[in-house]
Amino acid sequence: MIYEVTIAEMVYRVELVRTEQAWNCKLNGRVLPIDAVFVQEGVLSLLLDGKSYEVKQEIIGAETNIVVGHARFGVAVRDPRSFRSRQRAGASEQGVKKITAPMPGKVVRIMAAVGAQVEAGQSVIVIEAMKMQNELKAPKSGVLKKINVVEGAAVEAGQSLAEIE
Amino acid sequence: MIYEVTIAEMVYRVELVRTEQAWNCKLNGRVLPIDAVFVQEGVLSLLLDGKSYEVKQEIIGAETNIVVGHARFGVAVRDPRSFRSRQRAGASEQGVKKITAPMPGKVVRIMAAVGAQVEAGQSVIVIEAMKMQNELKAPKSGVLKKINVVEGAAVEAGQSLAEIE
Amino acid sequence: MFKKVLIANRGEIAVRVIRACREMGIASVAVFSDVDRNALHVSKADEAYLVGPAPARESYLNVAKILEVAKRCGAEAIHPGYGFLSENAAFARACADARVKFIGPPPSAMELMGSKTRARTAMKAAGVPMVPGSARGLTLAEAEDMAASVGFPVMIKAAAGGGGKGMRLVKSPAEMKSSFETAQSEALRSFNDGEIYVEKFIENPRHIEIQVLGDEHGNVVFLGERECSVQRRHQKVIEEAPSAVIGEDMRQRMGAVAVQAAKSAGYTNAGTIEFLVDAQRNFYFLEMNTRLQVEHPVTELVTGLDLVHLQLRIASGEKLPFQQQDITLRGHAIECRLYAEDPENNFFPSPGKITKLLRPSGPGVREDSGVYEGWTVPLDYDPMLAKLIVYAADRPAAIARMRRALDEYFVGGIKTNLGLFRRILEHPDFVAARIDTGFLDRLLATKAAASTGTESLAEIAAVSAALFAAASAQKNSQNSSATTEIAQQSQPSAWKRTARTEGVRNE
Amino acid sequence: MFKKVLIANRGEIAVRVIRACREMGIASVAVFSDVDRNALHVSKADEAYLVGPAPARESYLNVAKILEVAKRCGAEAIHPGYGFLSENAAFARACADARVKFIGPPPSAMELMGSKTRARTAMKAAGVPMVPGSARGLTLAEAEDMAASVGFPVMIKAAAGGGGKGMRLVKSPAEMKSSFETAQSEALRSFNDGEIYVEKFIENPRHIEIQVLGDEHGNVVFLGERECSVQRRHQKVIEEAPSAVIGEDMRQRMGAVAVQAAKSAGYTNAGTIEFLVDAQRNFYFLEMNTRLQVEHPVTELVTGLDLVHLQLRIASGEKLPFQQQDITLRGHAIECRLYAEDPENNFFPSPGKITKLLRPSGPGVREDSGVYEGWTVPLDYDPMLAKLIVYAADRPAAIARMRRALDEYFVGGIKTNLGLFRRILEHPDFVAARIDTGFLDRLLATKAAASTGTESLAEIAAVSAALFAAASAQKNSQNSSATTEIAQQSQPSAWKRTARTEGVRNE
Repeated sequence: MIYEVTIAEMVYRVELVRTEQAWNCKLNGRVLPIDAVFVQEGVLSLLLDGKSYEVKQEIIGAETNIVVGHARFGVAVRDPRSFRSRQRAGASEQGVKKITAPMPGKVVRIMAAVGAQVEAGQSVIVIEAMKMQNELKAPKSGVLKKINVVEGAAVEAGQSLAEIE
Repeated sequence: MIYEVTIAEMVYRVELVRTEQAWNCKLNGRVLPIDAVFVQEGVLSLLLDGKSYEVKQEIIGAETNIVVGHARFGVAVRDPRSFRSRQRAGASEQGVKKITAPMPGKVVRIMAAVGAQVEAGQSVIVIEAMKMQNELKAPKSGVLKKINVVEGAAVEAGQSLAEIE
Repeated sequence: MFKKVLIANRGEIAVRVIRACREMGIASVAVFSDVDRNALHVSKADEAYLVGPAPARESYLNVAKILEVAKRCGAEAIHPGYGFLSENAAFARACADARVKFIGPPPSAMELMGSKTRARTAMKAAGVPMVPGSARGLTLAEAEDMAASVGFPVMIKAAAGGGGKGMRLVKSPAEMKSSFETAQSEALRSFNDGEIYVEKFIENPRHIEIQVLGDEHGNVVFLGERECSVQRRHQKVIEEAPSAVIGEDMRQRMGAVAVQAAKSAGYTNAGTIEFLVDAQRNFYFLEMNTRLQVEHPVTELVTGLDLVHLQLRIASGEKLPFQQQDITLRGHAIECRLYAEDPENNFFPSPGKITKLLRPSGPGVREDSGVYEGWTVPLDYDPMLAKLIVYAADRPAAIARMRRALDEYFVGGIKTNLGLFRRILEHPDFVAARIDTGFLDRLLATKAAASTGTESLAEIAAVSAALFAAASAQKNSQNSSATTEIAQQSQPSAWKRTARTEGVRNE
Repeated sequence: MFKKVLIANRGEIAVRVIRACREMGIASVAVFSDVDRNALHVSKADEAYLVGPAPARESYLNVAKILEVAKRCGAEAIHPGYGFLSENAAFARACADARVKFIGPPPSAMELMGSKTRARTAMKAAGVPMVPGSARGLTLAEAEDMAASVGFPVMIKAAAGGGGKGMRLVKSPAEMKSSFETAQSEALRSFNDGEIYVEKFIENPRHIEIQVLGDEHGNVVFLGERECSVQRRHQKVIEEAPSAVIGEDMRQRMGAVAVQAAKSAGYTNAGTIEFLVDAQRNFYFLEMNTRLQVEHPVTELVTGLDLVHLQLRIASGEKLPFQQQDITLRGHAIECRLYAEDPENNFFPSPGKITKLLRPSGPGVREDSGVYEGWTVPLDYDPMLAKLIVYAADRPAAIARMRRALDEYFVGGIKTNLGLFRRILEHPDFVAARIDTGFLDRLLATKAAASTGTESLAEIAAVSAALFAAASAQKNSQNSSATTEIAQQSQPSAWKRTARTEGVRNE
């Protein structure tokens, strides 16, 4: 299997082959002699050149982080052959960006109408949880193409609320 | 659903009906106004007449215990309509009793041959783990009908090692 | 001693009190709202009763309902925890009328300390050092004279205020009028009480508080201080005991003042006197909290005492089992408050399902938690999940131990402020104990520096991310049936779904 | 201080030492056998190396391999933990030859204390009180004279003995000859050393030990005592500090003797002198353990010190950071050793997969564990899983707290001795501290009395069992696909399988 993992704008190409009990791994073409074991759901014990890493996978809404020791990395994993990935890839090329709910809450205000021109960083939707309001801003400048919620609606973490093109 | 639960030779007849969010429960024909929630895998929060019980299900090999507070009860649950249960029931009526491994280990000695007459409490099979040996005894007097393992074999907890009729 | 106690609270403090009851052979009664049926305090208690829907005012603040439950189940006393009804004198009176013992001070003491100006007057009379300023409400004209006499900068405060509302910093006479009026209108809006007073402004003070404990036979002792200067918007984030800047002599002086203050207020049970300490180590009365504090564990660890056990014994009429000279401090304790909030997103609350929980343990580590793996943190209440407290022989060892414990702590599925603590614990000013109430806001204003060696770890993270993806892809191909089955449970992301499948395999 | 330390052990003590290294900024190196790749100490360490197959003699006792790893990874010191190589003087010498610091006493002291008779001779010379008897190996004739002079009953012991092997109780002269000969042949078989000596038999003694700590500059202190009388077949099950029967005067006398003993043996680092205490509170030297003890946490909790930190500092050449008069005991601590063994089946070990793990926490609770949920306990090693230690202001409070913590502890999938602890903690003799080394065997000889109120709970258990069955049956019908998928994983019982399905839903 081949994956493209993006961390802080850096893309890592990881090739993995499952053998009997182990994984063969190449990172950007270079062989890494890893010894990887999934010890618990979402917890990986990784040995490499004698170093031991306890790695945790953190999934919050639409976002995935990998925690190594006390360092946390936001990651995006892309399988070039997977349909969903191609779609996503395509989407980002076409420049459609979603506004997703960072956590569960209630939509209290929608500050722009479909078709409106919005600037990057402009507040588009306000959601509330635990008595605190949070303004969700446009990730890019463009036209507000879609709004998937109405005021008063309850939303889940990671739910797509609007799309900007 | 109707279950017959045996605890220390006592048989409890439990009738359960799943409604919208709750369970309706009858114990030996008497209605119990329970409020039951599965809070974690194998952990049940049960409210009855205001009392709160944290109940844990303990499965070790072939044995199931229910832990309420710090009291532990060995239970056998039988669904009169279930095929497996009928089989089991049938079996016990015919008086076939199994010797099962209480924990993983290695068979170090088999002390009786198939067809031999054994007395209740007589040692039949010896298994070893962590440098300790454990003699597994006949649960009843009768004829050693089957032996499913050979000396030196590794066995799993709960594995059936022999049958006595 | 009581046979049955109702805990009018939820979360970690409810569990904390339930544990104390269990240890003392007291039956514990939990109350819960509609959204808390699955909460930890419900299954840990001996009894549990629904008291209303999610909104606190209809459940955890529902005095009539809670007292009705207490009467029905035969509870002899109510522990209010902190927050909710804990500082509500009317509730304490209602308990007395219902002949249920309120585990806390008498209502009179709660009322006295509940009003900033009345408290100031009383404390001044008791000889407690005050920030120079007025002890009562002022008109604008009076406020201007007062400011002139104590000297600018000054703080304008609402008598009924709290949590920073109705407060204004005034640097010069010119700003006085507008600030006074905005503060007054804000106070009217927030507390329906426009009473305003003026205090000299203390620059970059420390927040240091003294724990007091009084029985109902006139004995009051203090249990040392807590350093609570690491705050964000008047909310404590990290507390420790003892304070690195308080010597034995200053401790005794502050303690004597605190005991005097409590006695003059007719105070009983556990309480805390908060002080501001300026750069010259002068200390000034800030306010008194008439309840158990969130941060009480750090005092327990350095004194070896259990404050909740003592609260229950005092409320049941027992005398304090020790005298002041029996109380000694040993070692150093630090507490971190774990919140379901996102430090990278303006500390916005992050309720939701806790999909994974790895908890620290081992030497010197205490976790007081109100959550468990698989539980969904409701949107309706304070986002505090748990408190992580460590003990060690001295402050540097305690800091090192807290860092170790934080590395072991992992909460999956929701955002928490875990990452923030490491930033604080590694900051040279915190390590050197150069902290004041402005420390954390200054730290947050600076961008987080990437921890050292992170670069080399990015490759490990990349490989790991691919491994997680590969492992779950493999599972999917092997048992798409299971995947679809699990998919029915409306997991927000494919990642989460595959993690599930992983889980089935790993169990 | 060292920059990198190798831990030549596994399980909870390896994790314990790794945590100390983390707190002190020392890189930790784990070693593991083929069956321990998934063990907790491997993922918690900074580095980890395979040292051989499952059998300990080929891995955790493989001196050459472990030293090779130490050299390769650049470890400056090795912490042996307890058991395995911890009391192996040859290993300590091999470390010295390899210029790797052995964290423990000098080999000479290990050898001296390793021989019962040499130790007796040395301790006698140092003025340490001895059980009346011979300090050296005896012939049968000499043994008979010695027995006559000290008076029957007497114990016959193998000089090289341990763990009860080569020991015989002799009640009368008539039994002498046969007992002597069986003991001798057993000793020859077990230790390849037939040396036999004779001691007066102390009836129902207490086992009380003194913790000593010596630096490499001639300073030795003692850290109070531990009461370890609750034993099964010479294996400690529950330990506490302080002992309920030791007053300050006796503590000082025992401590002085222990310090004297350690000094005379040229002892350094952490060690323990074990004493037998008879009904008249006379104490007699039993033996010295030249390593960290399993039960060291109870001493840490009452002294406020960290013994592993101190071991590392001492081994790196530092002076003791305190003197005898700085050491004070506060409160009471109790430890329970959690084993994967079945008390209802002759304590047979019960390895296997830990399918569920609920861990106690909160005030005064410490858990030192080497396991995690989902891990499979291997068949190959000691079945200790974890240690549960509690602290409270006094012994009754500590007992109550331990009971509370035990109620919170749950280990699913394998048998453990958790249930036994409650029996002990509720026993009137334990509560009254009327314990001696025969206490537990006497308790185990009596049938477990059903805990009170159990009857009423049976109905709850019955209903719950049905609910678990119904819930899983429902899941099965809803998604037999998932069930079959999960069934592939060879779960022993339908119950377990359905519990899994339940799990998928609950996650």
